[in-house]
Amino acid sequence: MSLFKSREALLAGAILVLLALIASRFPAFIAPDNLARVFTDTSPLLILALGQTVVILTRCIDLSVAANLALTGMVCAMLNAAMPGVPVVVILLIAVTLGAVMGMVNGLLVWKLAIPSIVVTLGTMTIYRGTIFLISDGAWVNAHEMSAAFTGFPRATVLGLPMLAWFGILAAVVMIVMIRSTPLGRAFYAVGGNPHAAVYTGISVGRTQFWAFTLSGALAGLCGYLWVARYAVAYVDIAGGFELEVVAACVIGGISIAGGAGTILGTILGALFLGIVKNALPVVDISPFWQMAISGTAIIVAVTLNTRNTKRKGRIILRRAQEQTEGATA
Amino acid sequence: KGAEEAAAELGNVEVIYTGPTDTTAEGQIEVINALIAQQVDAIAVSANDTDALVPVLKKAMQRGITVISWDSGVAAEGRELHLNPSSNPLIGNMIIKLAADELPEGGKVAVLSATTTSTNQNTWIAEMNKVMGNYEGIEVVGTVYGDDLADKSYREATGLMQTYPDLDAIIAPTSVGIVAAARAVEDAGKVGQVNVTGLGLPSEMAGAIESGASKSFAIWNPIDLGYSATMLAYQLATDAAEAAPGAEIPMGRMGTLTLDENTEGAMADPFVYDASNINDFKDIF
Amino acid sequence: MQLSVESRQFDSPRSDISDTPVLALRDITKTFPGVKALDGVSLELFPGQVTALIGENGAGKSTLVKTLTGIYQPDSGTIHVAGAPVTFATAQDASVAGITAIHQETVLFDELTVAENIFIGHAPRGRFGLIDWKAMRSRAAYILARIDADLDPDTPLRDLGIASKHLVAIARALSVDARVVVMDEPTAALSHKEIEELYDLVDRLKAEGRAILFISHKFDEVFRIADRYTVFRDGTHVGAGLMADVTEGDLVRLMVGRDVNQIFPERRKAPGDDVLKVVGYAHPTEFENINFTLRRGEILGFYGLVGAGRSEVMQALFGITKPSKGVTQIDGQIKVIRSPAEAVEAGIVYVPEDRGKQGAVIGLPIFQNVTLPSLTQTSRSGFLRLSEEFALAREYTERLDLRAAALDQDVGNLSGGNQQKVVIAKWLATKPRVIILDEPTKGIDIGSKAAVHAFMAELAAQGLSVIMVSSEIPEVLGMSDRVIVMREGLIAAELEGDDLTPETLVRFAAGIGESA
Amino acid sequence: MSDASLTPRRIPDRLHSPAARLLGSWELLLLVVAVAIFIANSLASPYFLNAWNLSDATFNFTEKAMIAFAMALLIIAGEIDLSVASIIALASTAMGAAASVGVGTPGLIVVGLATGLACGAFNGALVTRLGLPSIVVTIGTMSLFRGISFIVLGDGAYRDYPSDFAYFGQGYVFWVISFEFVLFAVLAVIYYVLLHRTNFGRTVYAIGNNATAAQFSGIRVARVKFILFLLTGLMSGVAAICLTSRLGSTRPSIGMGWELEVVTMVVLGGVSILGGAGSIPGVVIAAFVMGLVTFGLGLLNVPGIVMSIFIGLMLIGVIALPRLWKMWRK
Ligand SMILES: Nc1ncnc2c1ncn2[C@@H]1O[C@H](COP(=O)(O)OP(=O)(O)OP(=O)(O)O)[C@@H](O)[C@H]1O
Ligand SMILES: Nc1ncnc2c1ncn2[C@@H]1O[C@H](COP(=O)(O)OP(=O)(O)OP(=O)(O)O)[C@@H](O)[C@H]1O
Ligand SMILES: [Mg+2]
Ligand SMILES: [Mg+2]
Repeated sequence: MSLFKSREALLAGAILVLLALIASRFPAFIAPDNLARVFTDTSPLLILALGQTVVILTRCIDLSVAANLALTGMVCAMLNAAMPGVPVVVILLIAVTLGAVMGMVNGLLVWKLAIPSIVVTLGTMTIYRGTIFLISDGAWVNAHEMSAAFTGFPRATVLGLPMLAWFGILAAVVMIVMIRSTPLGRAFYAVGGNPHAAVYTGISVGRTQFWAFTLSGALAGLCGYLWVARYAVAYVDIAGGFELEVVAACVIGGISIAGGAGTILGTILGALFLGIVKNALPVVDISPFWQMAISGTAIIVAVTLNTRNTKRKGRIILRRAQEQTEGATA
Repeated sequence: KGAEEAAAELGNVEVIYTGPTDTTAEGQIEVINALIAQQVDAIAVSANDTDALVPVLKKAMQRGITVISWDSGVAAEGRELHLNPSSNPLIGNMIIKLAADELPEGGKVAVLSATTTSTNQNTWIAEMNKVMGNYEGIEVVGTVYGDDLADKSYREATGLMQTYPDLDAIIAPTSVGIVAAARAVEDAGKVGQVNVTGLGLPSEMAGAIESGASKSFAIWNPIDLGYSATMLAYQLATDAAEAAPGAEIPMGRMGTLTLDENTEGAMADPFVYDASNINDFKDIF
Repeated sequence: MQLSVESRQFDSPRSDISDTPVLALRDITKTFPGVKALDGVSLELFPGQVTALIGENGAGKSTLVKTLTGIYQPDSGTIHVAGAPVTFATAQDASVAGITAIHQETVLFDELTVAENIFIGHAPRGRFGLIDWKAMRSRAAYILARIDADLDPDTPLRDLGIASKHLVAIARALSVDARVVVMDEPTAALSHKEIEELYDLVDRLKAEGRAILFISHKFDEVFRIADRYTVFRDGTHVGAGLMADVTEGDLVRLMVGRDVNQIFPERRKAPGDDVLKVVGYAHPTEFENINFTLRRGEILGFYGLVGAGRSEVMQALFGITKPSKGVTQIDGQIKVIRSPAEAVEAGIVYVPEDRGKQGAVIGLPIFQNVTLPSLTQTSRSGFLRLSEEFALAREYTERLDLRAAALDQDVGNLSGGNQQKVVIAKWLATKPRVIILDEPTKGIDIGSKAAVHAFMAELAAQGLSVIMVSSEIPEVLGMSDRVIVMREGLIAAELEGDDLTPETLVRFAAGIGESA
Repeated sequence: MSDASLTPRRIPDRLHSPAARLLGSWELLLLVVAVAIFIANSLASPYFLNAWNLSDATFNFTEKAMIAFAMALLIIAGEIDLSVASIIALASTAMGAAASVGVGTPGLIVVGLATGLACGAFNGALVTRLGLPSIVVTIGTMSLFRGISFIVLGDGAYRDYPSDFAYFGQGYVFWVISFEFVLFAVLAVIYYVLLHRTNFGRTVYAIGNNATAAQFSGIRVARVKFILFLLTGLMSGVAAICLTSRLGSTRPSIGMGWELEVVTMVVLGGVSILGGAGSIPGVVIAAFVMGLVTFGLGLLNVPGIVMSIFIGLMLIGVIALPRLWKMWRK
């Protein structure tokens, strides 16, 4: 437990240092309403990262999230353009359902055919993306074709925060409860930590992974609508390459790519970290050509620190060492 | 769309419209190779990269295929002529003028470009900087790149407004960027303070004009562009015309194209859209 | 019931057992690619009785356990619980039917807490169907207390030693109110004291009227606690009956189909010069002040309770971990060993305790496992020569009496004992000077065990020096020339000759009669 | 059941005859697919069976395949390198910088290869020295390497390569046989021998199946993995030379997105993404399959995005169909 705490504490510390550094160059960045804006901007990343976390916990990876988001987004946009009268709630439902179905396709391939997830999602990633082209014929759906309710929803503010941010918070809370206190949530850890043993406890590895993908897909679908509505445009390439950023957020948050280890809190912090970096770079007057190198370095440094922190130091057998550690914790 | 119109007019032309998986030069090369293999008569390309396509296009020309570039150009040795939608100095001047017209007392403007490698963007921005002297009191405070991604452009535009709280205008000579910038201005509640302008399509910008985030913007007619490119390719492929500096090549209803010393020519002047005319065009392109 | 001719004599002629079997398996067949693991076997378990299931490595015992706990589905045959036919699609189904098991492999989760490991799959639920953590903790504490395990339910499992993990596995089996408790080699990782506690537990479970299936290779255990026996050989049922009616010799003969000499091999004790000298090994948390010498042709036993740090010392010697202090000398020369590769070059090889993870390269064929450290021997200037590889692999695997369908079979398809033989063969093929065997006969059947013992003696006789880490007192006494006893990361004693008795071993290992 | 156990049992060398193993092999299945695609292409397009056109088509895969060979070894050993495309960018940038100060063709080759090796060494050191998961490390270096390219080049380009430098990407060795194709063939043979005929290749398989047991068998696991990262970097350098020569210029976006295509090629070639299994002939055939599909569809003027659907379907289908077939028969 202490390891976990310290890992997240480290990351939280890093975020504070980062904010301090940014503030030293650009004080307005840490103004509360700007931080709220950064959080809102980070929400899609956060929501996707939460879904990805569950998938990674089960020793899988979902590279199709961005394509799923884009396809769902396009469907929602086209639906709205064709039938402006359809209420947003229905569109939300359709988005989540469609996303979940695409997640289920991944999940079924992983579960029933035992194809490694990276292969499955590499394949569905291109298939989903290509499908957008097929349904839209490469055309854009633009702001003026969307209804005001459609584009206004994620930006409507409730208690001072836009809906988009509330969705981020809601997703985080639901996931924390789900991971901590439902059998499925614990099964994610079991399946990723020791898939062999999971079978012995009556947990079906494949079925659990299936649900992980479904969840990830549903959240990607949700983001699909939110994204398209927020930027008021839908086209084939939206959120291109976003999947790697999502994985990066999880990894920075300490989710072990080997499965079975990590916390939702870590993911939240990881997503925030990346979100702050992304939002800060444009304002701290760093040449745009440096951005890529900086985010790459951030990923490497973060994962180095994370791994350092969790490295095993060997067993404690000697009585002397035992007393020392007990003294330290007492 | 315009290409088909031209094909119909010419009668004996078949248009193949195709594109690569992604917006990379390598992908375009694969497509061009496939076109060469089909022994097409002419290739009209809007390039992702000025230089990278040169070898493969040279190969195409060696095999007797007419090659022209349009919109985003290819280096001179890789094509017979290049069709600019409009003259680069004209566009450079236009985008800054659109911003300056709304700022009689001068002010700060920033540029939101597409990718760092897009040739046409960079040319326009360079041309714009050349004529800056004509616009007294207008100061270009920075250039950022949104990579033609909606989310990144949005974030960059937001960043600009924060870095320069007294920013007066954002110039985005890219259709993705201008939409995202307008969106960012609306979300930041700065409609009226920051004017978004640049190059965009009426269909995509109708919302921004309506909200007031953008007062005006410019664009040429993409249908005309496709039409002209097809016409030019036809003229060259049938040897009815030859691409040489100074040559004048007819483009059907679009008049004639006059080539400069780089065998480039401009189609027409960009057209300005604002609240007064946007509704007439937003459903066309 | 399908019986072979020779086993019929052991079948109980009496039919006066009044109670009906609570669990009955009939004509179960289970095949894996290339192996018929179970071939029409049957088994009955009775309430309040312990049935011992015995058989050589690979006889199909664990496969049967997995079949009756829903992990494998049989190809044919039926399972009856209290007379009614059932099918188990998952482990949960079996658990609901009242069948629980301590499996041979540790089936636990390092990242979860002790309490969760006990309850995963059937955690107590509270409001909205959410997991009731409080109830889970208190119930875990209750079960742990019941088996005298001094563990905090909130500790993450990864902080526990292997013995404690085993206690968690036992607690897990007890967390289900089961009619049938299966124990697949439950004592393999336990120390003397813990084994005694386990016996008590079995007695209690018996008294509560539960049926117990007990799998073990240790005959003393079987005779101590079992009421009945069932013997498998090569996936077939070769006999069953009451323990009271058989002798150890009978069972052995049933198991292997022949007589086996269980006496440890006769050894001429003529230790030669010092070969290996370990001086002042120390590690920040694992061990300290480790000094010993190993002579030519000697078998040096390392005894200690599980978790005493013997494996850690051996792994340091083999270059896996780095001791913070100390030197290794071979033939008086100081050798720096920073990696297993350097250890192998220096002539030190190590047969690890955890053969699935550290010993055999599962996924590679048998012959490639054997030749892995000897590739320079079987290749020419870096290029492979398959014929030489097969020759080398054949030589050593056949000497160890490996049971395999072919040399290009995946080691993963072998039983545990046979995997161990492949690992030993791998090292013998490098012609080492010092071989370290960490629990070499753990989970190995009696026939193979004798072969391993004979082989160890032969190696020593040929001048190889052997270090044998073992937790089995008879083995330590029977095989070693000298024994080092470790306790809590320190050398507690070095025993030789007349000092070497079961009592001294236990006394030094447990630290009895000393101030700690 | 007999007393044969008294004497050591004779264990046969092999369970199945070589012919039987070939019949059930992935490579054969792929070969059938490749031939089928070839026939389909020649039926679908009159332009397909033309020596020059086929020669042009090889450029669609030769460079990617060169990287794929090294990547295959790396993936078999249980690691992955997602930074290969970025290594191309960095190596190409380095060559461009060297060319702009007048370095000749031999010097450029040295620069390209050295940059590839250096990047490989950087990845390798992070993975083997610090024990970080390679998928994460190389997601980081993927941004970092290309980021450096962006810092150096910005929106500029290098285009003044010596004229004889064009040979590597545009030269022909004999008639329609391009230099790249010859290099591809030579490398295929070299990698075949390395993986299937040497001790080194054997250790690669051992590490991929069980790195711990391999280490416990005296294999220098870290060193082998490091070498594999070096090789992958080196091959990215080779690909950078060919691609740069073929394009005749360098921009930071060169080779963008190739990492996933290379991985797709390797996986389609039957290499287990989980490590431990796969073969070079499989990768070679997969390279042809991908080249043939993209070229064949290109001839039919199928847009690239739709083409990628085919690749995605093939990736999943080629793995899924045999499994479905097995399930069907049961
Ligand atoms: N998953 C599997 N795949 C293929 N073969 C298997 C599998 N599991 C077991 N086997 C084979 O089935 C046979 C029976 O194995 P099992 O593990 O049941 O033996 P066991 O009696 O428990 O042996 P031990 O005493 O060594 O534990 C062996 O030949 C083994 O190689
Ligand atoms: N909590 C743990 N963390 C890490 N490794 C462990 C842990 N528990 C056991 N191991 C490893 O598992 C193996 C077996 O552990 P075991 O409890 O037998 O300890 P040991 O020190 O090997 O005991 P002994 O001294 O009796 O051989 C050893 O290799 C040990 O390093
Ligand atoms: Mg067993
Ligand atoms: Mg041990």
